[in-house]
Amino acid sequence: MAVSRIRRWRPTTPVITAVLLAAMPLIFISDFARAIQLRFCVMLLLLTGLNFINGYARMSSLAQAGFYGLGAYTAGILAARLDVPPALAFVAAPVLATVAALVIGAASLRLRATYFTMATLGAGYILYILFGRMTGVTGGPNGLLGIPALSVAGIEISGPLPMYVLAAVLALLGVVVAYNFERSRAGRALRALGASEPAAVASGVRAFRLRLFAFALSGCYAGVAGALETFDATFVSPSSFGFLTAVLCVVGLTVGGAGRAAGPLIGAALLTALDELGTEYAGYEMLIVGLVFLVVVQAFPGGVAGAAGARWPRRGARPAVARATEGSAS
Amino acid sequence: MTDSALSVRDLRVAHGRLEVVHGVSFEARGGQVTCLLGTNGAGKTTTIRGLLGLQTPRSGTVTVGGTDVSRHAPHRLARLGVAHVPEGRRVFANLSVRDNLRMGTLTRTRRWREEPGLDHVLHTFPELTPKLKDAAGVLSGGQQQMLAIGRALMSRPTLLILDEPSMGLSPKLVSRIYQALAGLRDDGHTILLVEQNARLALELADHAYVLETGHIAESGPAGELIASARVQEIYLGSQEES
Amino acid sequence: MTDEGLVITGISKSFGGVRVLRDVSLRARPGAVTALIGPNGAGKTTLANIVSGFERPDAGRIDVSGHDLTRRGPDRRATAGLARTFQNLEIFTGLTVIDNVVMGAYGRGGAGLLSAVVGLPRARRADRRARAAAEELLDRFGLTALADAPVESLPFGQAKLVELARVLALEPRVVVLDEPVAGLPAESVRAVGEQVTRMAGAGAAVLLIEHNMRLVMEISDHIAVLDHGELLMEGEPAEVRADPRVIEAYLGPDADRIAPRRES
Amino acid sequence: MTRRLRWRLTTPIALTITAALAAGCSAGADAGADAGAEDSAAIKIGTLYSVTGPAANVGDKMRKGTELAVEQINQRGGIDGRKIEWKFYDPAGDTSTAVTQTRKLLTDDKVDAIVGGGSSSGIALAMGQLTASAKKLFVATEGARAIVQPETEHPLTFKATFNDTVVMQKIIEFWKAKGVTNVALLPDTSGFGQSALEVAEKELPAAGLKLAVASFDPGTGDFTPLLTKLGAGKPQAYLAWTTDSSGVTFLKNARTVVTDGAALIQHSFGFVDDRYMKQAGDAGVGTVLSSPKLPVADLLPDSDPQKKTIGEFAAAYEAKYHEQPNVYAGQAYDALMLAAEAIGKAKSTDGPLAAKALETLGEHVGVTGVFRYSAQDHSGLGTDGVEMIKWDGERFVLAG
Amino acid sequence: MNLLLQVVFAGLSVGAVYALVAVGFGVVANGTGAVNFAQGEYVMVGGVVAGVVHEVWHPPLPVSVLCAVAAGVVAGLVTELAVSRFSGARSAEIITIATIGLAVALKAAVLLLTDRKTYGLPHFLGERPLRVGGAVADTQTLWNLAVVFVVAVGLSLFFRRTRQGTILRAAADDPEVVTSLGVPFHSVARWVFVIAAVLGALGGAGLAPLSVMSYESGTLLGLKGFAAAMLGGLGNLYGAVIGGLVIGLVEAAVAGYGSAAYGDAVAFVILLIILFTRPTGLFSQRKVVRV
Repeated sequence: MAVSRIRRWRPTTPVITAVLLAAMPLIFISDFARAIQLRFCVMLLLLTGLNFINGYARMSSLAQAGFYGLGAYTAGILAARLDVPPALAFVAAPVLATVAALVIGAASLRLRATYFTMATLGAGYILYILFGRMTGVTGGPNGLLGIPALSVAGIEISGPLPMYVLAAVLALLGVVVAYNFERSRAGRALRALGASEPAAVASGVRAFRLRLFAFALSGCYAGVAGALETFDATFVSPSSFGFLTAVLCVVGLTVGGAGRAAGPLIGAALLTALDELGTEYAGYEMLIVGLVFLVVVQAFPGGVAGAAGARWPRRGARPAVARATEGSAS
Repeated sequence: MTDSALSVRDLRVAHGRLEVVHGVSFEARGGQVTCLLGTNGAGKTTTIRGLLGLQTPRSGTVTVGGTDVSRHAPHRLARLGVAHVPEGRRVFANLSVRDNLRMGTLTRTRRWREEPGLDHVLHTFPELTPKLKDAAGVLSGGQQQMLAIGRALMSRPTLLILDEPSMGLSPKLVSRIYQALAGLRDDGHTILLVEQNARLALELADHAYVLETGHIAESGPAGELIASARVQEIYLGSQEES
Repeated sequence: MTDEGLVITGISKSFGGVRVLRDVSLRARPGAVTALIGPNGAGKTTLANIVSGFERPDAGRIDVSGHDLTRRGPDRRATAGLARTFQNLEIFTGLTVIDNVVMGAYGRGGAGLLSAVVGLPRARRADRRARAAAEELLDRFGLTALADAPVESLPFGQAKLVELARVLALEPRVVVLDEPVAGLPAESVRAVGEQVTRMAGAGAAVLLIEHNMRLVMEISDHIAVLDHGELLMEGEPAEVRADPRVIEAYLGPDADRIAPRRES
Repeated sequence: MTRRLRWRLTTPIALTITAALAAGCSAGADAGADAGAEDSAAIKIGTLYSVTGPAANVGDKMRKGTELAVEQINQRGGIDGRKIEWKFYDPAGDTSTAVTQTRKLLTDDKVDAIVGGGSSSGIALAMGQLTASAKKLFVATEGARAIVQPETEHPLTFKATFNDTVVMQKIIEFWKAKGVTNVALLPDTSGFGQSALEVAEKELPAAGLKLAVASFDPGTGDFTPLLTKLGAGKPQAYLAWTTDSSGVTFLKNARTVVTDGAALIQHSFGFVDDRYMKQAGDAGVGTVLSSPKLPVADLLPDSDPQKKTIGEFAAAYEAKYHEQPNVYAGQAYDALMLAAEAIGKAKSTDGPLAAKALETLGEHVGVTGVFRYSAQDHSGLGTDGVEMIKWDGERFVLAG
Repeated sequence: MNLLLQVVFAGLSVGAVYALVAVGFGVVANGTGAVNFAQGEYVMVGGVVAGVVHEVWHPPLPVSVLCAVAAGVVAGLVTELAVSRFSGARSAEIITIATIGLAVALKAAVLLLTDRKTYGLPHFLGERPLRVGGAVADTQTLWNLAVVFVVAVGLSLFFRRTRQGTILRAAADDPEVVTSLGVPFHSVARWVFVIAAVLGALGGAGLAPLSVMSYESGTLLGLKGFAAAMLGGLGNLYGAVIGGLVIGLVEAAVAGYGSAAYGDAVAFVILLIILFTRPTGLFSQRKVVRV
């Protein structure tokens, strides 16, 4: 019996993200608030990307800061040094970060969990060292200057509001893609792989290829985040892409809730808040980060999202019959 | 001496959220061999792990020699004299046979050089004597089983729990192990034997329980159970032979 | 169509110098339940792992429906129509019951990665079809009401059924079931038995590894007995049940090998 | 799980996010509101120093120097009667954090000028872009020339530190006087060291000096292979260029590896720090450093214009912090004093006006040197402010 | 020749500290299965504590070193409480991740307590270096190598000959059986973390005369020490020592013959090569197979 039901609005992660991203600049309107909101978007992209590999695939990567930096430098070097049109440089950033993730992943994803983590740490650190040492290319430790404003089809995107809008659109797009992916055949397979590798493989999942795909996605997201950061600050310096950033990404995602759609959202919000509240007392900030993380990983392995007990409701609990008819009708 | 050395009341154990032992009760009397029979997957090993605290039970009471140990960590049971010979033997492969045996004395002495009971164990399992310096990992399956039992004996246990000592051994070795167990029985050890090898176990035991899918399906004196229709059915799927 | 089913030829396997399987040959015909029994440690699970590709044999070959799969990984074997369950429950925690079943059909293909990420209609349609099929299976197993429950919230018996439904979602030609009723209450055993019979009825070759003899005797068409890594015998259920070698392997060697109890 | 329950659980998650973000965004808003409520006549000056992270020891001294200057000005009654309201943030050595914090200073705290560039040249460079587009005066305390050069592109940015070029010229003068023609340079891989390397590669050959270079990572635990390798060229001077504590290791290793007793062991102004020198122990004795006059102020002739300023600064600093000031504290003190003087002279907090005032200030006698800014020179310091000094085991003395 | 010899001395000097860190990683990995991200911070704690004690109270040098060791003991106990006892965590994965939090917190705590100052120590055996074939060997290097040697032999004896050592080796094989033989997991964890932290602290005290220490000094040392541990085979005592020395030597060789500017990358490149080609390490003798 096909009882017609009113579709109830469900607070899926993309919906909440969209509302947040739209509401924030309306409520907090200063330019500085906008800068923080942009940083939130960057963090959201970083963590949403990391969630593919650290969350759904349950392989902890410490390379996210490296890919983030690679994206930032790719965009910066192409635009500032090689006179590539900024929009093209922006697009090249995620492409190169994805390629790097594919290469690093191809070599390291055959390792078991802890060794994979250490391999990504090593790869990320080497990238970080290259950013600081290849002075001729990257500008070295003092950073890369002279990055032009982003412009698309002759329209310049610069200044707090336009940059924020771009960041918000990209972040929302990232969340939507992640949401689609999570519910898709491949996303389901990735989560299944994280839950039981033997059963997933016995169902036909190509474990290595799927993990590689997840890792490449994490690199791609980090690349977008890096390009945003570059064109926002019009400056790139290696200091933002070191071990600490890599650790903070993992901390944020874990505390937010790895493997849960809401995890990156909560994690990015917490990191942004922490960043802001800790401006005058970075020492205390790190102490708090360390202790909170210590407690959360042990007491609430699912992070804040897990402690609240539920992921966002993914599908309505409509009667299966209704769906079955709908399915066969199409 | 027929007081209860171990008493388990309504034990429930789960793997994650999945309950596999659904309220099992039994007891092992002092000086006797009690046997817990069941096919693979019946929940025998989970029951043992639950009562030892290696896996936290959902509910139930476990008493050892009158002490309630339901919430005790495994090391505290060891200190009460409960020795466990785990399924699959699990000797310390990288330790020498002698060190493996010494590991059994942790609850008895703090002095490492002392090896009280070593002679007794080597008397029970003379096969181990020439191997004392070898790494346990290079022993044969039967020797490893002897070592695992020997390690447990080193603690002079008040209760010896053996989990499938016959598993994966050739018939000859199985009877060798069971001969040794018969010796321990005759020496007055209190033994809880977990087995799927019904005939041997029932021959050795005084009292037996049959575990089927997480429940005690039947219990009684060992001599009676061997002829029980239930046992035949479980093992051979037949009823007519009973 | 001359489907050969599952053909196991001359499999041997050693771990660290210990022979676990010695020249085992066995055949599971389509449309029939072939049971593999034997005491603990006989090598049954190792054989299941070799058949499904999780372990490589030292010698021998595995054919499914006439194709040599010996060199293929487990994921490729699933694509070739070989499905299995695991002795210890292996379900996808964090996924709903229906998603667990949908996962089973993964090896049959579906929308590509990119179309899924972008959310193309093609991917949505393929997804809906998979769900519809899964719903039918859930219906068959009486799990419809639980479709959207997280699978880890199910009791053991029902979780086992989910695992079985997942295997069926692949529409496999060969099914390897490793102790599907271990730990299940009697009612569930019956339900599983019915489903296994149905699988075979639908034309699949079923290799059933099981300790529950009542079930084995009831639903098997053919039984093979493994002991110490070697095929002890094979035949019809009645033959196997009457064979003294089997009785010894199961109930243990003659009791008189133990020293008699000293009177105390 | 029922839908009802899910809803109930969704709410706290949403609340967490909202609360966190609101806290983040409003922290700035609050500060702005407070400031508005306060004395609107106050002059707001913002500062970034990295008091955590790799340059923490440098940043800490800078913070104290600037803090002291603010306190002194306010005690004197402020600038034209307007008190300074000081905003301080710690970017912990991270440039993107610094960029956010600079924006906060400019748009939220609405500061009139920024003093101090995060204790790292890289950060100061990034900040300069932001202050320029906000049309605010920026007085940096970091070393890299690119912060202010070319001046035409940085009309509102000034530097209260020596240019590497100036310091290098002084060192070259010193070498020439000593008859040194062959030198080895060991810059670290930070921005500080690499800027110096760039200058040295240009200036030294031009001055007819032979140069060998070996860069090293901050934190290097052993310099002996580097020194041995450089030693093959028989340099007459080994000059390390770092602020990192591994400079101590350099001194210790140099004393053992460098067999030529006459060879000079040198550090740049980045290493003028009693604590470091004492940690080097005997190996530090005799080390030649290029430095502002601060450490040797009491040895200067009374005619020296800076002697009085430095003496007063050092006394006030010691009274407040119970430790010796170092050159970083001095630079940071000068930077704030300069900004204050410019604003006072311009009688306006307007960026271009204040910058104009600085350029036409004439001479400002500071702790670091005598500043003579002009439209063509936003570094303001010449070689007359640099002294070659020597550690004698107890204190710094003039190196003859 | 001169340079070669000097490279060798420098490599051994730094390598000795890596070796101590690497051994610490191995001890923890054997006892708990976890990778201890706080390992480098123990070096920092040891160095800073010895330096602070020396600077504030000027006691005889051995007292400062003993204080560092005591700080190591405390750090080890704190680690066990923080990453395992407090939650009852036994899974290697959770302990590994928890140590990241601990490392961050330890570093921040030292930053706040020392007000980010740097601390050094005088050479233990006098400042006068030894000259060998035109190259210079620091006496502190000799001390550190001696410490590594004594630690390796001492630990080896401890593991082979003592009751507690055998328990730890047994726990590396099968921790659960060890608990059912009467030794709780937290006792094993406490021992391994205390040993690891004391090794780190000894390394820190030994390093302080060579290069001054601050709250920042530990992290990179820890990561390089992990590379050394992997090179020798994680959990292999002598492998760790050799791995540490090799990484020190390669770093010194890169500094001496190439560019020191890429010195920090050396350990990570080696780490990646090892992980991708031979994750069990160079010197892993195959563990005895359990049948």
